[in-house]
Parts: sequence; C-alpha cells; structure tokens
Amino acid sequence: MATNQSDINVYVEKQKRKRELQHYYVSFVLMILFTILAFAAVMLRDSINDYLIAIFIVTMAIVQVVFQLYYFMHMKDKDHGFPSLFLYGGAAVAFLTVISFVSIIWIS
Amino acid sequence: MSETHTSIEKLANPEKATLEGKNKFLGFWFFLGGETVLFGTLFATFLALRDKVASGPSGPELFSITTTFISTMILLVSSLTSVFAVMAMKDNKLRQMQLWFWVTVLLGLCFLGLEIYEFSEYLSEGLGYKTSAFSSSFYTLVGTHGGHVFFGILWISTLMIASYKKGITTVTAPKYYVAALYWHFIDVVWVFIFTVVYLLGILGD
Amino acid sequence: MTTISPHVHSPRQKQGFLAWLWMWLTTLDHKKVGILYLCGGGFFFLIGGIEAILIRIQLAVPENTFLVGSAYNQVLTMHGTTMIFLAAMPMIFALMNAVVPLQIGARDVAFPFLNSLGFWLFFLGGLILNVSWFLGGAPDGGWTAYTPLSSEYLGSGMDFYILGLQVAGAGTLMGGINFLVTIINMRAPGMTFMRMPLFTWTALVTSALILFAFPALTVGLFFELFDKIFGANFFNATNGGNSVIWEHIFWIFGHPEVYILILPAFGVISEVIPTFAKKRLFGYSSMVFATVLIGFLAFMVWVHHMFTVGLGPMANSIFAIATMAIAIPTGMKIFNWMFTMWGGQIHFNTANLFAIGFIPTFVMGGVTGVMLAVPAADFQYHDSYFVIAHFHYVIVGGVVFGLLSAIFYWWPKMFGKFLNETLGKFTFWFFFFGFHFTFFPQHFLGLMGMPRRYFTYFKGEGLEAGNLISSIGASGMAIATILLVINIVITTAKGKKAKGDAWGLGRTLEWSIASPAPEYNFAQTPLVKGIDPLWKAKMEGNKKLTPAEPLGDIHMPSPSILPFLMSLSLTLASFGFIYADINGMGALVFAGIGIGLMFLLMLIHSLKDDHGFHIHKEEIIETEKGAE
Amino acid sequence: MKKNWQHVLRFLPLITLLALLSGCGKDGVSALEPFGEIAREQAKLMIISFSIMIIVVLVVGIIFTYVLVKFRKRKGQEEYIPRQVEGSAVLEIIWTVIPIILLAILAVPTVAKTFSTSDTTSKSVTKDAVVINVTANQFWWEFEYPDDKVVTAEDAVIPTGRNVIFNITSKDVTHSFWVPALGGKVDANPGQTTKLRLKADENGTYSGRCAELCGASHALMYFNVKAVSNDDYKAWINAMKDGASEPTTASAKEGQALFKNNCMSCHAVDSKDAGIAPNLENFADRKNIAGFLDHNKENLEKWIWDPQAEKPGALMPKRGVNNNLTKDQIKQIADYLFTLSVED
Ligand code: HEA
Ligand code: HEA
Ligand code: HEC
Ligand code: CUA
Ligand SMILES: [Cu+2]
Repeated sequence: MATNQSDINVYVEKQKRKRELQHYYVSFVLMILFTILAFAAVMLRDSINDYLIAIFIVTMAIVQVVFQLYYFMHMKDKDHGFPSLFLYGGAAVAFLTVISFVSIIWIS
Repeated sequence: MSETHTSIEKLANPEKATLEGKNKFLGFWFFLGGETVLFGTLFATFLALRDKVASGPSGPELFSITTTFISTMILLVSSLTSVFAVMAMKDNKLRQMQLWFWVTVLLGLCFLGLEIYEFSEYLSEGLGYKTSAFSSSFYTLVGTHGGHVFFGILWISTLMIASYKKGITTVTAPKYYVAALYWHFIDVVWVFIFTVVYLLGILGD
Repeated sequence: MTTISPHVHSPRQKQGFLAWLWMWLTTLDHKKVGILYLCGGGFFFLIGGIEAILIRIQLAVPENTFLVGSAYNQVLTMHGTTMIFLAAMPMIFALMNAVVPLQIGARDVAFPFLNSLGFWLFFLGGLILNVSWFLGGAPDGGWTAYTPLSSEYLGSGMDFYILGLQVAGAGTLMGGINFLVTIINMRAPGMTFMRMPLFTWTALVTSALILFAFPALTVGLFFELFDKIFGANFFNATNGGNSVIWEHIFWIFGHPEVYILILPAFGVISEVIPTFAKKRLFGYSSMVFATVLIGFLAFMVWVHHMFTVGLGPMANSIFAIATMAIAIPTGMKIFNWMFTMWGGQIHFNTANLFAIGFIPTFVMGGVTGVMLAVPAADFQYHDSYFVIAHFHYVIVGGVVFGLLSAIFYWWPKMFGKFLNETLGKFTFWFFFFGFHFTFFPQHFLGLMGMPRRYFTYFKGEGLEAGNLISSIGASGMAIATILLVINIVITTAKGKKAKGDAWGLGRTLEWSIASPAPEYNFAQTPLVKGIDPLWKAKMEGNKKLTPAEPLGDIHMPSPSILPFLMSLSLTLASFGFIYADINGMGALVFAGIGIGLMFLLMLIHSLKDDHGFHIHKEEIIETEKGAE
Repeated sequence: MKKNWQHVLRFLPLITLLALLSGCGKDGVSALEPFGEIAREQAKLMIISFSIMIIVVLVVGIIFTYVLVKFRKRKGQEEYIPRQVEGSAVLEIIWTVIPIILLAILAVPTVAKTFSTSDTTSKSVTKDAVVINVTANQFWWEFEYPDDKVVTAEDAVIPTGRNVIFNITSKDVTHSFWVPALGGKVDANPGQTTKLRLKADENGTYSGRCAELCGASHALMYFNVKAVSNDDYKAWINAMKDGASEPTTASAKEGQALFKNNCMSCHAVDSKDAGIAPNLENFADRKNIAGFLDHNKENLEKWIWDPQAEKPGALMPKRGVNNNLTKDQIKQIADYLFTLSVED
C-alpha cells in the first residue's frame, strides 16, 4: 500500500513517466501521420488500384488502433493480460461477424 | 472507507491502488470487450447493406472528405488531451487534470457539432433515416458512435464538476482513469468508421 | 441469524413487512441477491411451465381448438422466451451468486451495486414481457423473432419482446462482467486458477460468453425496434434490407446462449458427482480445458441453425464440421464424470440422482445435436419436432436437471435447512420419467414430418399416439414441479437444520463456513493450499482451514435503493418505446423521461460516495461462536 | 414398390421404434419413407449418423450402468474413503481420439452429400430439369412454370423421374418449403431466391408444408406436390395453357358472374396471371381447399363464408359473414369453382 512505498520508487516512477510522455508524443504524431496517409491514399484513387488503396487504408487503421490501444490505453503494460485477452476476444467475435456478413450473408 | 482521503502523492497508479479500483479497471476493460462486439455487429450490418441505397442517394454522393478529416483530427487530438489529463492525475495535479479533461470535452463537443451539421446536410439532400437500408445502417452505426461521444462528454463533465469538491483520491482516480479509457475507445471506433464508412465508401464509388 | 451490526437491517419480525420489503429491495449482499434470483427465476419457471402445459394440452389430440392461431403462437413464444431468459438464466445467476464468492473465498462480488442492478433489470424486464398478456397480446413471433414477420407483420406483442429482452439483457451483461471480475480479482490467497472448483470455472467461461454474445443481441433488437417504430429498413427487402441479417445476429448470440446455459450445469455436475462419490474429480485439468474449448467453439458454429436458409454447401459444410468438433470436449466431460464415480462410493440422494440422471439424458440430447449438425440431413430435421426433442433433451435433461441437482445440493448452504429427501426422490422420479415420456416420442414425430410451431395436426397422419404420450408425460413433470414447491414450503416451515459442512462430504470452501453463510462470508479469508481445500483439511484431521489474515473488522457496502429505481426508470423508458409503436410518437416522451431519470440516478450514484460500514471484530467472534 | 422395401428394411431400427409408437404414418409424409432421390440420400445420412450415435450411446450406457451398480454405496461402508485418483492420461487420450475418429467417419459423407444434394446448377441435374418458381405468401403457395408461362397455386404438378428445380422466394415474410417424402426443406426469403432440387420416384401426391413460423396460420400452410408421368405432365401443361372449361349449369353460370364481381380483383382463373391470391384456374383439380381442407363443396362454402374461421389470419376478406354475399350466392360460386378443371 501507499505508505510503505519508498521515495526511490517515486523517483523511478517519475523517470518512467517522462519516457511515457515521449511515447505519447511519438504515437500521436504517428497516428496523425497514418490518418493523413490514409486520406491522401483515397485522394489518389484515380491513379492507383482501388484494392491496393483499400488494403493500405485498412492497414493504416489497424496500425493506428494498435498505437491507441498499446500506448494511449496502456495495453503494453504488464498488468494488462486480462484486458488484452478480453479485448482480443471481443475483436475476434467482431471480426468473425464482419467476415461472415461480407461473405456468406448473400445467397444466390 | 478509511482510504477515501488517502493522499495519492506517493502512488504510482492511484487508479489501481485499492481493490475497488482494480475491479473497476478490469470490469471496464471487459465492458470495452463487449462494446467491441457491439460495434462489430453494427459494422458488419453496415457493410452488408452499404450499397442497398434503394431510390435514395448513396454515401459517396454525399460524403465530404474534408469534414471527415476535420472530425478525425479533432477526435485524435482529444485522445491526446485525455492522455495528458490522466498523466496529470497520476502526478496528483488536480488543476492540470481538470484543464485537460475540459479541453477533451470541448473537442468532443466540436466533433459532435460537426456530426450534427453533417447529418442535417445529408437529410436536406434526401438521405432520411427511412430512405434505404443503407441510410438506416449508416445513421445507426455513425449515430451510435455519436451517442457514445455524447455520453462520454456527459460523463467526463460530471466527473470534472465533482472533482472540484472531491479532488484526486484512490476513490476518484479509477473513475477518471476509466473515463479516459472510454474516450480512447471512442477514438478507436472512429478510426474504423472513417476508414470503413467514409474512405472505403468513397473508394468503392 | 443474530443481528450482527446496527447497520444491518433487522429481520422482519422486528420492523414489519415494509422493513422486510425494503431490505430485499435494497440489498447488495450477493447471497441475498442470489435468493432474489432464485425466487425470480423460479417464479418464471412456473409460468413457463404452465405455458408448456398449455402447449401440450393443445397438441394432445389432433385438430384441437383449445389454442388456435396467434393465441398458440403467443403461448409458444412466451414459453421459449420465458424459459430461456427468465427462468434458466436467472437460476444460473442465482447459483453463481450463492456459490461463486464462497467457493473462491471472497467476502463479496466485485460490484455489489451492479449485481443488484442486474437482478432488478432482469426482473423488471421479465415483467415487461409478461404484462403484454394484458396489454394487447403477448409476442407471437417465436423466441427467435425472425424478421420481417416480427418487425413488420405482427402486432405490438413483439415490442414487449424487444424491450423486455433489452432490459433483461442489460442486466445479464452486468452480471457477466461482475462475475468475470469477481473470479479474476477476488480469489483468496492460494486459490490459483488451476485450484478453482469447476463450478467457478464454468461460471467464468459462461460470463465471458455472456460478455461477447449479448451485445450482438442488443444490436439486433435495436435494429428490430428501429424497423418497427422508426421505419428503418434493416430487414425490409423492398428498400434493400435483408432479413437474413437478423438470423445471423440472432444466432451469433443464440448459439453461445445455449452454452451459457449448459456450462454452469456442467459445473454443478462436476461438484455434485465428486462430493457424493467421495472422490476427487477425475481429470480436473482436462475438464478445465474442455470448458474453455467449448466456450471458444461456441462462437464458431452459429450457422448450424441456418442450414436451410440457402447459404450454400460451402458455408454449411464448414459450420457442420465446426459443430461436430464440440462433441469432443463434451465427451471428455461425460467420461470424466463416469470415471469420477468409478472406484468411488456413490450416494444416491436427490441431488446426486439428478446429477447422475443428467449423464445419459444429456448424451442422448448431445448425439441428436451431432445428427442435426449434418446439413443435408438437417434439411429434413430442421424446424421439425426432431429439433424440439434435441434441445429439450439438452436443456431440460441437461440444464434443468443440473439446476435441480444444484438446488438440492446447495439449498442447505443458502437457507440453512435441508429439503426433504423423500419428497425430493419422488420429484426426481416423476421428473425423470415424465421428461422421457414427453420428449422421446418427439424425435419420431419430427421424422414423420411434424413441423414445430404448429398449433395443430390432422387425424390420420400417424401423429396422434406420439403427441398423446408426450402430453401425458408433461403432466409427470408438472407433478414433480408441484412436489418440489410443496417440499420447499414444508421445509421452510420446519426443515432439518444444516451444519456448515451440510452433507458431511464437502470438498470446497463454501462448506467450511456456517450454513447459511454469515453476512461477511469468511471471518478470516482462508489460505488455499490445493484443489478441494476443505476435503484436504479434513483428511489431514483439521477442523478449520488455515486463515490467511488475522481476525479484524470487515468492511461492507451499505444497501441502496438506486438499482431498483434505475431499473424502474428503464422500464418506464421501455413503455415509452412500446407505446410509441402502438399509439404514436408522442409516447416517446416517456422514453425520454425514463432515460433522463436513469441518467439522473446514475449521476446521484456517481456523486454520492458510499462509505459502507464495518462489522466489528467482536461481533464476528460472537457470530462465529453461535455458528458451530 | 419392391425397391422401396429395401430401403424400409435399412431403416429397421428406426422403423421398429416408430411402429411401436404409432403404427405406420400416412403414405408420402414421412422423412423416413423417402419417395425421391434427395430424400433417399438424406435418409442414408440419417442412418449413418444414427448408427454412430447408437454406438456412442451404448458405450456410455454400458460404462454408466456398470459404474452405478458396482460402486454404489453399500451398507456398513460409511467410513470407507475411496482413493483420490487425479486422472489418467491414457484413458483421457482414448476418449478424445475415438470420438475424433467417429466424427471423421461422419464428416466425409456429410460434406459429400451436402454438396451433392444442394447441387442445382451443374449440367447433369439441369439437363432435363423442370423449373418451377415458387412464391410463398401468408399462407399459400404459388407455382409458376416459367418455361410454359403457366401459373397455379396450392398444388404443384411435377413429372415423375425428372429433376425439378424450385426457385423459391417470398412475397412477405420468411417461409420454408418442405416436402418430407421428397427431400429436405429450403427457406423462402423475401427479396431473395433460393434453390432446391427434388425428384420423385413414383407417381403420387406428396404432402408439403411450410416449416418456418410465418404468422397465425403457419400450421395450415400446406400444399401438395403431384407427381405424374412425363406425358401426363405435358398434357397438364397444355391443358393449363388452354384454360379451364366454361360452366354449363345455370347455377354455375350465376356463380361465374358473382365471381367476376366479387373475387376477380384478387383471384385469376386464367393461368397466365400471378396474383395477390391463389390462381383458381384448376381449382376443381386440387386435393385440398386452401391447402388443407377436404376438397368438397361444403368446405368451400364455409371457406368463402368466413375464411378466417377456417384459417386464422388468412388474407381473404369475409365475403359471406359480412353480408356481401348470401348463402345461396356462395353456393352458386362454389358450383362455379367446381367446374374449374383442366383435367378430364
Ligand atoms: C443447453 C442447450 C444446448 C446444448 C448443450 C446443445 C448442444 C448441441 N447442439 Fe443444440 N440446440 C439448442 C440447445 C442446445 N444444443 C437449442 C435451444 C436449439 C434450437 C433453437 C431453436 O431453433 O429454437 C438447438 C438446435 C441445434 C441445431 C439446429 C437444428 C435446426 O434448427 O435445424 C443444431 C445443428 O447442428 C444443434 C447441434 C448441437 C450440437 C452438435 C451440440 C453439442 O454441443 C452436443 C455435444 C454433446 C455430445 C455429442 C454428447 C456427449 C459426447 C460424447 C459421449 C462423446 C462421443 C460423441 C460423439 C462421437 C458424437 N443444436
Ligand atoms: C430452458 C428452456 C426450456 C424448458 C425448461 C422447457 C420445458 C418444457 N418445454 Fe419447451 N421450449 C423451449 C425451451 C424450454 N422448454 C424453447 C426455447 C422452445 C422453442 C420456442 C419457439 O419455437 O419459439 C420450446 C418449445 C416447446 C415445444 C414446441 C412447441 C412448438 O414448436 O409448437 C414444446 C412442445 O411440447 C415444449 C414443451 C415443453 C415442456 C413440456 C417442458 C417441461 O419440461 C416443462 C416442465 C415444467 C412444468 C410442467 C412446470 C409446471 C408448473 C406448474 C404445474 C405450476 C404449479 C403452480 C404453482 C405451484 C403455483 N416446448
Ligand atoms: C383481397 C383479396 C381476395 C378476394 C377479394 C377474394 N379472395 Fe379468395 N383468397 C385470397 C387469398 C389471399 C387466399 C389465400 C388464403 C390462404 O390460403 O391463406 C384466398 C384463397 C381462396 C381459395 C382457396 C384457394 C385454393 O386454391 O385452395 C378460394 C377457393 C377462394 N379464395 C375463393 C374466393 C372467392 C370465391 C372469392 C369471392 C367471393 C374470393 N376468394 C375473394 C384473397 C382474396
Ligand atoms: Cu409459411 Cu409458415
Ligand atoms: Cu446451436
């Protein structure tokens, strides 16, 4: 508990936080970048194959979301085992739903 | 509870200092797992119905890529400001936390205003909720996200108003923390919305 | 029970009926919430059972005119919906509340407030559904509510279905999250995952299934609601909608739902059989593995309910194989149970009779499930009585047997008194034979071409005998149920008192404390050193478990009326939506008011700090002395 | 018939139980007595899976009984503590692997038959096939023969021994098209078309029914499939094209006039028209009225007098009970409708 935490720990924490801040800035800049790239890719739809662009922007979205989850939402931290498990669980079910809705829902 | 007024000065993670806090933290993440399925279902339905425009206009005919871009930027920045708020909270800096959360709320309001403007545009161009299967699924998906933004704004605002009285304690810290998580999650969903609904929509045109 | 703290609301004799009512309305104690769930679920089980009897009366003879057309469909829909959502699920939550915290050595659940809220949402959701009988007719689109029939062609009954389930479903979701966190965060020291009793394991996996399955239902119900009252086009083919979407969404939820029901029953069997064979569970790790695997596979098989929709042989084949795969982990369980009894010493009391009866009955239901998983053959079985037979074998012969076993097994722990064994054995035999007489013939009715959801059949089709036997059999289950009710009434008045280790054979932590458990559960959190800690301690000659902490004051949450009020405001909102469909958009005002009230109550809850109260050391020592 | 007996023999285990229960079912209804290729293939699958399941149930049953008898608590053993066995890797592997093998055995024919019975497009099945467009309505069936521009309702006529491809859709809600004796069902989804192939081995009338809950009279949404020889089938098509015979008696002529005024807004008597109500061109040839009532004048009069009394929720207005038509007039209409035949 709080009381038996030594000042050393606090110092280490402070340092960690500083590093964290840097992570935030980097992630944020990257996220903005991915967004701009995605929008830019769509602007180029007349000159590049649509499928390529689609794959590209979906990848951008996923990468961006990974940053959001792992850095902003701290899924990278070590006490996030269960949160990750259940988020991935939800994502798996969602993915299955999406996949089936775009493939098998239509019948001849 | 005696911990109520415990100073959090020396705590690395005040939001997880008590069992209640740990429970709230974990429970909220699980809730987000459920929300993922909820949005997954909405996305799936939208994808299945997105070109069933009946006699109404299609998405790409209406979408304005600049509006979407601005909305996206607003929401991304608000995600960063809520990160700052949580950092301030961990440093036990009440004023700073309040400031960043209020900025977050403000950005959220801008986003919401833009969305309302956008929807009213579409309405005036003949895309009513009842127009087609596309319109129903579009408004429901994007609207559900908007509803989440709205709820997030209400939630963070009340927390902030209360924070003037309650400060940052092991009781309140988990609340601030999960509210910020919620806000990030809203952003995550939006990333998929602008990608799947708007960008892929325009692309598929 | 003695009064242990000034904060505890005293027993009813002292303050009259209102105080007693207030206590139940505001309680956050998981053991009391468990009792509430049991009463609520039991109540709806009787209603669902009466509806089943009405169905069987109508079908007893050909061309009967007792319940015709929509009237039959209402009874049928309400039977299925009530039994699944309002009887079986709440009873499962009753057990989880009563048992899980005790089994893991916890003082409470993670979110006592949400726990109570979950109960009231379920209960009021159930009432919303059932008042439809008096407000223009019950839902009549089947428990699967296929569109566009339910969204466009039927009357207001389906509004009650949609909103009732929406409200009850929200409660269920909260319950699920609550138990996930409870089990993950609140285990006593030493209670590692691989030392958890199997019932707790199944509660964990079931809660995870709830978490991932219910949101899909929520969305689906919203679609149907929006189609109905706002004129959306999700399922309206003329404007581009697609009714198959509903079928997918419903079954993406619906299939996991049936495993949500059966897994806790598996858990019960895994507790009862070892206890009354005096042997530890055979193959504990593979049981855990099987449970998790079933939970995982539950999300990959939903299309087996849609083989005849026309999705094509490819989709059908993939989902057929995935479905069959579930037989493997389930089979592991069956054999593990039998080998738990092998070499043991089997006590035939009522709880164990139901657990033992479960095995062959469930296997029969399971193997017809695998037969249904063969798509080309399912083209013949689908929507026939063969399916009805299959799922009543797994649901009644599985879930209900499991629940009845659990009720007899944990009753002493919940109420401090035994149920009467003689009456109990009559209940078992009536139920067992009644059950098989009812549902065994239905396999053949299905093969002979009798479709389900038919309110009648004609003379000379060869369906008379099977149906008559089936209807007579149902009365056996009715007699059994009535005997159970009598049993409860009699033993509540004057039943045999139970010790802490009521059966003398207890293996898990819940049997190490008094029956019923004191408000704080464990005076001292126990230190767990292995599987079946109580059994271990007893074998080592210890009367008590090693505590993990010194005796001290125990903190408790204070009761709250907010969960009840919140549920009430959502009920109000629901009626706003229902009457928006019936009487026009004006009624939406009530929806707005209800939701506004809900927000207000949430605000109050969030602003008001609950400091709870403490039960002091001295009181605890006093209580523990009284408990023996 | 002989060939069928062989199949019936193969179903002996099921049939014995069935006979025990109820004697034999009506001909041409049961999935257990297939009268067509598809139903036969499906019944074979049922037998394969049923046999495997019998093995499973027997194995479980034997172990179960043995355990209960052998290890039950006996008097005077109160103190006995059984050995606390943790598990057994060998046993557990056995009961994991054997089910896998059994399921693998089942999976092969499952996949094969799922593809073969769903085949509606390959050359070999479409070559000589008759196409029928089926439209399901609350609560009746319409059959259109697109190659011949013929429309009928309630009873479909098909040629024995030829593949019939049904293109199935729905005008309103989801229904399901099922003729148990000929083969499994497929759903009729609004806005979509599903396909089903059936083939009858023998001439006869096979009962069909709706298998998806579709409203109040879901239970009365029967139809019939009449399998006739190929020549008779062609004759029937031509007769349908020629139209029904004209009424001759005075009463029927009256009826025809009344019908024109009161009923023609929905019902056609000319097989070219699909409509919002069953086409009645060959009404007199039907096996049932409205799919399920015995085909006689008395029932027809009752039907016209008050359709909902016979079939709850039926979408035909009450012409009689509401006094638009008198009982006598209805009799005349009935006389007229019973002249609507294309058979001789
Ligand atoms: C508690 C509920 C429950 C459970 C546990 C199950 C379990 C299973 N169910 Fe069932 N099912 C329902 C409830 C349940 N079902 C309901 C309610 C419906 C109808 C819904 C509606 O339409 O209204 C339904 C419908 C249903 C269908 C759709 C039928 C149709 O509508 O056409 C199918 C098809 O595949 C199916 C399959 C299975 C299978 C393969 C299992 C398996 O999990 C069974 C596994 C168990 C065993 C196989 C027995 C033990 C195993 C061994 C002894 C090992 C050896 C075995 C073999 C090698 C086979 N079920
Ligand atoms: C948990 C789930 C559950 C349970 C327990 C049951 C239990 C029973 N069910 Fe049902 N059933 C379903 C879930 C369940 N069912 C579902 C999902 C459907 C599909 C619905 C649909 O198609 O949409 C269905 C459909 C269904 C049908 C098919 C109807 C049709 O398709 O037309 C039939 C027919 O026989 C039936 C019968 C029974 C019977 C006889 C029982 C018996 O086991 C009931 C036994 C209980 C009793 C007999 C209680 C008796 C109570 C009393 C006598 C009261 C005494 C009163 C006091 C003391 C106050 N059920
Ligand atoms: C609003 C349209 C409508 C009108 C007008 C109408 N019917 Fe019908 N009729 C129907 C429908 C719809 C059905 C199918 C009912 C069902 O089976 O659910 C039907 C069924 C029938 C059937 C049974 C069909 C069969 O093939 O077995 C007969 C016979 C019939 N109608 C006769 C009449 C007569 C005679 C009149 C006039 C007095 C009439 N109908 C007027 C709509 C109509
Ligand atoms: Cu048409 Cu049931
Ligand atoms: Cu299933």
